[in-house]
Amino acid sequence: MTLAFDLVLCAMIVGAAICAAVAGTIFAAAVFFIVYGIFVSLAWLRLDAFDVALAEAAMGAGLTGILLLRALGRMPASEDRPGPALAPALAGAGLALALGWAFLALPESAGLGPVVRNAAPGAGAENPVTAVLLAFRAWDTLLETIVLLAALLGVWALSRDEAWGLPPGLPQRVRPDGVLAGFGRILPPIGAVVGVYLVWAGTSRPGGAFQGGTVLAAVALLVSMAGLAQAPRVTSGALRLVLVAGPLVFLGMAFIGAVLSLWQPGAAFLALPEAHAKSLILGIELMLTLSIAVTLAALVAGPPEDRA
Amino acid sequence: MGDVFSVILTSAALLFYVAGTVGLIRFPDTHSRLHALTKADNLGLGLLILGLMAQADGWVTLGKLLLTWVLALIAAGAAAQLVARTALGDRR
Amino acid sequence: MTALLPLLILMTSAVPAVITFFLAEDSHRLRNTLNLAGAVLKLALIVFMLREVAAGTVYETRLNFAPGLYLLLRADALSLLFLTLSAFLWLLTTVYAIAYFEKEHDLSRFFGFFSLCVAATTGIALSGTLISFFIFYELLTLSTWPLVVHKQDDKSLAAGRSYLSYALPGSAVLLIAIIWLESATGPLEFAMPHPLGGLEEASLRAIFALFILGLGVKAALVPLHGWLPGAMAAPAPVSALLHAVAVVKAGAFGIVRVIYDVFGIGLVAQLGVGLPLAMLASVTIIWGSIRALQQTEVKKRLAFSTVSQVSYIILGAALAGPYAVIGGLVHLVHQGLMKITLFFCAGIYQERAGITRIEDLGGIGPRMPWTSVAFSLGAMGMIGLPPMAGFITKLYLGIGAIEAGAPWVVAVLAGSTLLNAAYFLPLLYRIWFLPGNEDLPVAPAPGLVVPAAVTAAAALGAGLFAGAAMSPLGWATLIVTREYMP
Amino acid sequence: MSLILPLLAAVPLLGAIAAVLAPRAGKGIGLGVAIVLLAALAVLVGGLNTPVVLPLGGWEPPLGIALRVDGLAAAFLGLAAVVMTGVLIAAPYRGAGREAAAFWPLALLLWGALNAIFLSRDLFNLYVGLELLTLAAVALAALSGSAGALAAAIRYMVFALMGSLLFLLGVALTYAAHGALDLAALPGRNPQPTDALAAGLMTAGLLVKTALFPFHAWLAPAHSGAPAPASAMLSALVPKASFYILLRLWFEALPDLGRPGFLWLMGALGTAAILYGGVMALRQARLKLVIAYSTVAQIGYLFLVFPLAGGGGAAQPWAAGAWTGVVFHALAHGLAKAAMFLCAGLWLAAAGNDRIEALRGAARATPMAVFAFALAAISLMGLPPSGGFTAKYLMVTSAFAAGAPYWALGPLLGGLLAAAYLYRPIAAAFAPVEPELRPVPRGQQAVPLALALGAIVLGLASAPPFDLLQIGRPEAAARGVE
Amino acid sequence: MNVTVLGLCGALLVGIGVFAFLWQRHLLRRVLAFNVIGSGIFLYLGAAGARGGAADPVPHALIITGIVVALSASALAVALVLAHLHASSATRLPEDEP
Repeated sequence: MTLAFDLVLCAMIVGAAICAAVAGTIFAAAVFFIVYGIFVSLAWLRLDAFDVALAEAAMGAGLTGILLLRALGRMPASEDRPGPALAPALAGAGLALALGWAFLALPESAGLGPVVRNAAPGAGAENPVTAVLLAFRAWDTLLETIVLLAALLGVWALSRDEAWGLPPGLPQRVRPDGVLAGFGRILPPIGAVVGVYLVWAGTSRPGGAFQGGTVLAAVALLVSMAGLAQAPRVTSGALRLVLVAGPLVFLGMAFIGAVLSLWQPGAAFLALPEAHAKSLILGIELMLTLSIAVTLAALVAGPPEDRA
Repeated sequence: MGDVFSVILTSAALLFYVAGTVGLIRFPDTHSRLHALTKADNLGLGLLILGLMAQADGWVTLGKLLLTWVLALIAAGAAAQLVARTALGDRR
Repeated sequence: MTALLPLLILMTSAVPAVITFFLAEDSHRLRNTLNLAGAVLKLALIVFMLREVAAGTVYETRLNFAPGLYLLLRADALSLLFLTLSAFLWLLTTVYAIAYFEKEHDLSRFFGFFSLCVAATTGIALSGTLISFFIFYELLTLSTWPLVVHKQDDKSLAAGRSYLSYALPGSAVLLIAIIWLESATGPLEFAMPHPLGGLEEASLRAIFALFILGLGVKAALVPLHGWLPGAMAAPAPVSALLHAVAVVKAGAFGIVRVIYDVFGIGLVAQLGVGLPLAMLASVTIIWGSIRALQQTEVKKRLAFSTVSQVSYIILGAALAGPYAVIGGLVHLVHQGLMKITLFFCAGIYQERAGITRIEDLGGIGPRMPWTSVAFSLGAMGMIGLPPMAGFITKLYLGIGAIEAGAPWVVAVLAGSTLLNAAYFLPLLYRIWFLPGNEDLPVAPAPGLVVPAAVTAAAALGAGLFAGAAMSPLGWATLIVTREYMP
Repeated sequence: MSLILPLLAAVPLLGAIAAVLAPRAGKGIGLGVAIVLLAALAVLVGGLNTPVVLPLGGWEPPLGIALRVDGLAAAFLGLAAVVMTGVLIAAPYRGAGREAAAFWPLALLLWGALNAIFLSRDLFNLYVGLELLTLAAVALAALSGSAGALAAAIRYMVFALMGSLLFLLGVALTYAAHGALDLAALPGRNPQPTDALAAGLMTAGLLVKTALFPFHAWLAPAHSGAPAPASAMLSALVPKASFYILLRLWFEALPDLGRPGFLWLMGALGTAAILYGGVMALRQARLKLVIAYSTVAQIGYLFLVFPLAGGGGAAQPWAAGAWTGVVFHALAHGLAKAAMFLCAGLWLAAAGNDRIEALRGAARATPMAVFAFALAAISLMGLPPSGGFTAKYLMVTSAFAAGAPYWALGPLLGGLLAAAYLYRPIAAAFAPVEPELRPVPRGQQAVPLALALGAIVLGLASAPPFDLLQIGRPEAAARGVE
Repeated sequence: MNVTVLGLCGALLVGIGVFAFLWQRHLLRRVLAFNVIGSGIFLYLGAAGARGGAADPVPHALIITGIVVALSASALAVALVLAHLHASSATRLPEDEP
């Protein structure tokens, strides 16, 4: 019975992907992409990967979808004839066949599942995924937050010199008592609660800094779109401090570990002391969430633009 | 007993979703399509959640299901308003 | 101590070079004293070394780069021959250049590259392995290019371009030859002759041909000599030192090293490559002389005469008889002394009397007696009249040719002597016997005339006192008896 | 020693964060980071005789990620440190305007990404490092904001995205097959049929990021469109990082997977890149495009390591020479190329445009910069006494020793082509016309001169780097090339 | 068995994405295709990790990191496309102009 569901789900995913790829207008492609993202997060549920499902729905379908739609709004409807189709088709088909064969030729599972599962409690987080993210492969996660920061710096550098100094994104003109303003007042409190809950739950149940951060970013975007609050200027110290707070705390903790390792054998770079690993991980996660939320919101809002 | 209740409600929800989709395809202009979507689908969602409540294994899950429905309702209402206003041509 | 001397000699010209680069443009005095001191110190060290090497001590410096790639500086008899010549003439040319330039611009750059070029020549003379030779050979190309284009006018830039377009491919070919040979036999040191059994004859011939092609560019063998006449656009001291002594001799010196220290006479004879090389050298001798005849400018004629004269050395080396080799080696020095005298005088004529073309040489003799005497001595030496040094070379080459069983070489020598006379005597005739316009103002320049006179005297001395042990001929005989005919 | 690796990994990132917080103090922070890292590297190289491994967070691989420094890593870290220090000193950005507020943090992020890649032993960590490197590089390429730079940056982004996806696909396959991502753990696993596909995908991705010949279209416009200090970083360091990963992949993780056909293809593409880059550089009118196409050519040299020392041949005596020769080439090219782009930047600022004709008479206006450019050119041409020559010598010797002299064709022809296309700017600089360049202070000219001298010194004193590179070298054939 | 279906679906998505990435000329569509390939790869990796019954958390962590990296790359790409559009009013690479 579940096989039938999976087959239907896969058919829907592939169908949505094909429509997104070859849709007539770009708007249709973007909409199909969001639908495709939702289906993929359903697929993650089928694979019992709840954290990934959250991330895919929030970032894969949500934020990326908004990015595409926002960019679409600024683009002229240009007729676009794609290039020659033969070579890409061969490349795509070849790669798909090769990967399909490889999937069937893979040996039986050789994953690190069991190893992680019994080492996770010691690392300060029952949820193995959070344990991997914030303890075993903490260096990956740290670099990843730096990647977010790099992308934001790149986006801000793309603004025009005259617009430098203004708040990120396009200034919004909203009817003060309109529906969007009302919507903007109702949703944020709930969103904030859900976001923080996600982060807190992350240590034991599915959730975590990135998923919570994304929800909070959505809240921030909604508030600024509804014109309720003016985003801080790009050059404001406070905004920049919040942006770098997460990576700074994470890197600072890591570095303190390295310095301690000089005389304490247990400590090491990026290592969290055993005793209060759980609270440290939670602390780092909260700071990370704050930075991730603001960075993602600024990323989606785009570079600062003047009235044009 | 709960299962039968769930089956009835989810099939009813399905009916409403189909109605909403037919409305979306058949209706001529944006506004009427909006009607079909927001009303039929949200009702369908409500029935679906009622059906699932029977399966819920505790107050917390029940609460989450209700929260989902409430949020969906608010979002759908606001979105429909905005799309309608944009379709009318004046700024929102 | 024995390990440091070669490096010290190298440093005596490299260190002034580096310092001169950073000297301010107008600090003439400091710059001149620095360069002269370097030259004098170098000459003193070499004279000291001459006695030691004659007595048999060996000087060696080894600098390790990477396993298989190390720099070896080794002072043996042959390297000292070339070293003495270049040190002696560098001192004189520095004096000449100081007087020649006086207050021109970019002198720090000039003297910096000038000393760097002599450092490269020293390195070539002292190198003990093929790779060390190649490194300094390349450094010579790089340090001579800025000198050729020193005047920065279009003519010298074009000359620089053609020089590089010959030299760089040549060095690439040379690198291939070196690495192809060393891939079979491992790093080769000139001192320890390697049995080149690793490669079969066909590839050994190919390697020899590549060596001659690579070194022939600088030795101005016929098809590869195109850059030399053009390089005359450089200022006189540059063309005097570089194209009469350093660059051209580096090529000939390299060929001598390849024949005697890399392949060995036996293998060269066995491969049968000696004869074609001798023929190529002969063709160059004749062709160079003919082309010199056709020239109307003094410096161009001297350039083509260099092309033919250098091939005497290669001819001597290729003939492989003891006399021929002595003739070839000693010509390395004689040709240097004579040709530099001629270039000095040509420079004086051009600088002081504005004469570049052969026609307006008329009557310059009485008005510039010292320069013209030196010029005549040099010219007679070139023709090979006794008692000048040139005569000894031709004598030894003739005997060597007969001894090596190649009588046609004597015909070549006779023919080239006639051609030399044909293109030098008209000059002498114009200088001494034709009336020139007297009113041309001629500014006396002791700084220029003295070096020319000294080199002319040296050329004469090398001829007169050839018999002495410390004369170029004596030293060449020492090289041959000690190293090549045990 | 356990503090050096964290310093190398974390300090550039901390510097970048500080530069975001205090944009006006960008240059000060940059120089501070440079001093700390140069000191750390001096201590590291001084005390390095066996590879140093640091499991991050105390978790041993395959669970955790490990940082490791061996000879190769130390050499590339040194190159990155020297080039970045030069670039940060030479960068003219002041105040908190758009460009200045972006340049300093992005440059330090690029440095942090490079250090992360050179230190990391984990494939997925290499992917994240590569992505950080690409984002910083693309942002720097688009910094000037001109139409050309933006078009070049978007093309660079398109190629880079495809490259990183292919690499990610390879990493995913490797993990799926072996359940391990650590470079040291992979050789121990029994080979799977999917390894060839995984390695092929990873290599394809890295080739796109290294801009090897068929995938080079993005490099020249991006590197010439970027501002001079940025193009110095882009050309000298960024392609080296993906090549470094290729070295790690093919000489440590999957040493015996290299079949002769693949190795031959790499060598052929490398030689084609040398010839194509050289010819294209000959035909450019703008100096920065000449230097950018020279990068396309010089990258071709690096891929000769595969036929000469790759696959089964790794145990041959000449493999050590070829492998070290290629690394020497990467180091010498890095220093020389950074010096060249900085010189080009000086002349562009002084003359207003970077056409080669605008250089006429530069020898008189900016003698030190012309001298630096000439020294860098000597190293690129592979003439003694430069590092380029040592590299060319080692590569050509290995080619002949391996009985495959046709691989020597690339470096030799490449040297001549380099002489041809680098002669034009130098000859123009020596042209007799009065320079219309605005005078450039000597202080600014000192940085490219120092970098170019570094390339020359690499040739003169090549014994210590040679020994450094043998530390922890896979199949370290101690004997040199006999 | 259903894990295999999802794995093959991931492979198919990568194929579709690559086809669209190379075929489309409009830069926004190529960014979209990039995201399709990314999610395809992640689905493939996730399915491969789930083959042995108990879900292996390491791929899940890798995928979350991958999604964040893909998002930041897409954000920069979209901003670049808009800046390119503003500078030279083109939605394609210069060499793709008709």
